[in-house]
Amino acid sequence: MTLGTVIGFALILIGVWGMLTRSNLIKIIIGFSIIDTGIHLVIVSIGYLPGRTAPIIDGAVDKARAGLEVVDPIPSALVLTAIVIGLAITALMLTYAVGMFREKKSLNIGDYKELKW
Amino acid sequence: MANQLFYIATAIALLAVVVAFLRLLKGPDPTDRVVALDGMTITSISIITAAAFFLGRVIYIDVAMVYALVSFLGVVAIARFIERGL
Amino acid sequence: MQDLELIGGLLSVVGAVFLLLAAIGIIRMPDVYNRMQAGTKATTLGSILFLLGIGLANPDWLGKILLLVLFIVFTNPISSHVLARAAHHRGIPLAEGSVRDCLSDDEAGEEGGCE
Amino acid sequence: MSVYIIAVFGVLMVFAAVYAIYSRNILSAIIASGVISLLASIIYILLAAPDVAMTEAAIGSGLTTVVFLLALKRINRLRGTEEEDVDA
Repeated sequence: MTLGTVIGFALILIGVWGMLTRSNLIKIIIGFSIIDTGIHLVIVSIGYLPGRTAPIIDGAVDKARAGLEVVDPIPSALVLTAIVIGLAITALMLTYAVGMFREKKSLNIGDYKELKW
Repeated sequence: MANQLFYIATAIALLAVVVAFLRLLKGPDPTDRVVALDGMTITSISIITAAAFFLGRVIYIDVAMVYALVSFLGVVAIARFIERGL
Repeated sequence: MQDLELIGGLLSVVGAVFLLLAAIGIIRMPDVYNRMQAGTKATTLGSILFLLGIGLANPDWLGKILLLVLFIVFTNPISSHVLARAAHHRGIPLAEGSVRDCLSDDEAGEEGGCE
Repeated sequence: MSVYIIAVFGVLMVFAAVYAIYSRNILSAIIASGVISLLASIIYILLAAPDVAMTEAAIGSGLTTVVFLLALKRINRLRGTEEEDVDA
């Protein structure tokens, strides 16, 4: 559906804006998670076909005509994997944020000028 | 006739979500925002069940159950963080 | 069967009105504790009526809907209680016109009065 | 009907995202990002993907919020204060 694509791209733009303009490390990670949600919304709404139902075969779906009644299940499966990987990336970024705070006692990104520490 | 009644009920519930969302934007303290989040999720469970009724699939009610459990755990986690730091 | 659907629809509309009243209470009440009363008690009643209305209109789903109602009845008061304790611990003041703070009295070791 | 529900929740999601970026209180921003995930899971149901909705509600809203709160607790303990307000 087109509306879902529009909302997803709006979320991606807001997340990019947040990542570029904020200076707090945790705010940057929150912006990343907003981008993540937007991308998932875009992929799922690309796979949606109007007037069809969920690809789970139970009493409500005729088995013989299932190919004509359900939506595309591949984008759902891809997004299912991407959500879990997004959680892992968020946890890794937070671990780095805690480590950087332990080193310099500051969450401001402008205080970190070295290339390694 | 009965279907129109369900449409009216869903529209009123949508309005309730929007009104509770205003408190989430406005609330002076994080506790106010968690109260607004709690009200929004309980109303959203009703909207999910109504969507399951309109679309005719019983499988969507399972999503409502997971939604209720997870929102309860999230509210308890945030409240414990406010009280004594998780 | 048609009558049952009509009763279910009316019940759902009544529940949705309760949900709307709860949302208005969340935005109009003066402090956190009053908002918590409006946002938890009224939403519990409203969502129970809404879900039972859908269950009456579609009797095959009544088992799962009763399970969902039972779940809401068990978990919603607990989250309200935990939130109220957290707000009290944080030191948010009561609204003007409040007469009694029983939790502070209990922590101060005062006897009697609050049941 | 489902088009209207998607439109309303999409507008709410955009407002919650802007608030999460703008807010000066970190705890409020974390709550707002949890609200974004919860509203996204309703949109996934209406886009006929209930499995994605279940996973998003469990992981995106519950587990991500808990991970953020754990990191915030670590940082507050290192700082030595109990407040969660951090200047943006």
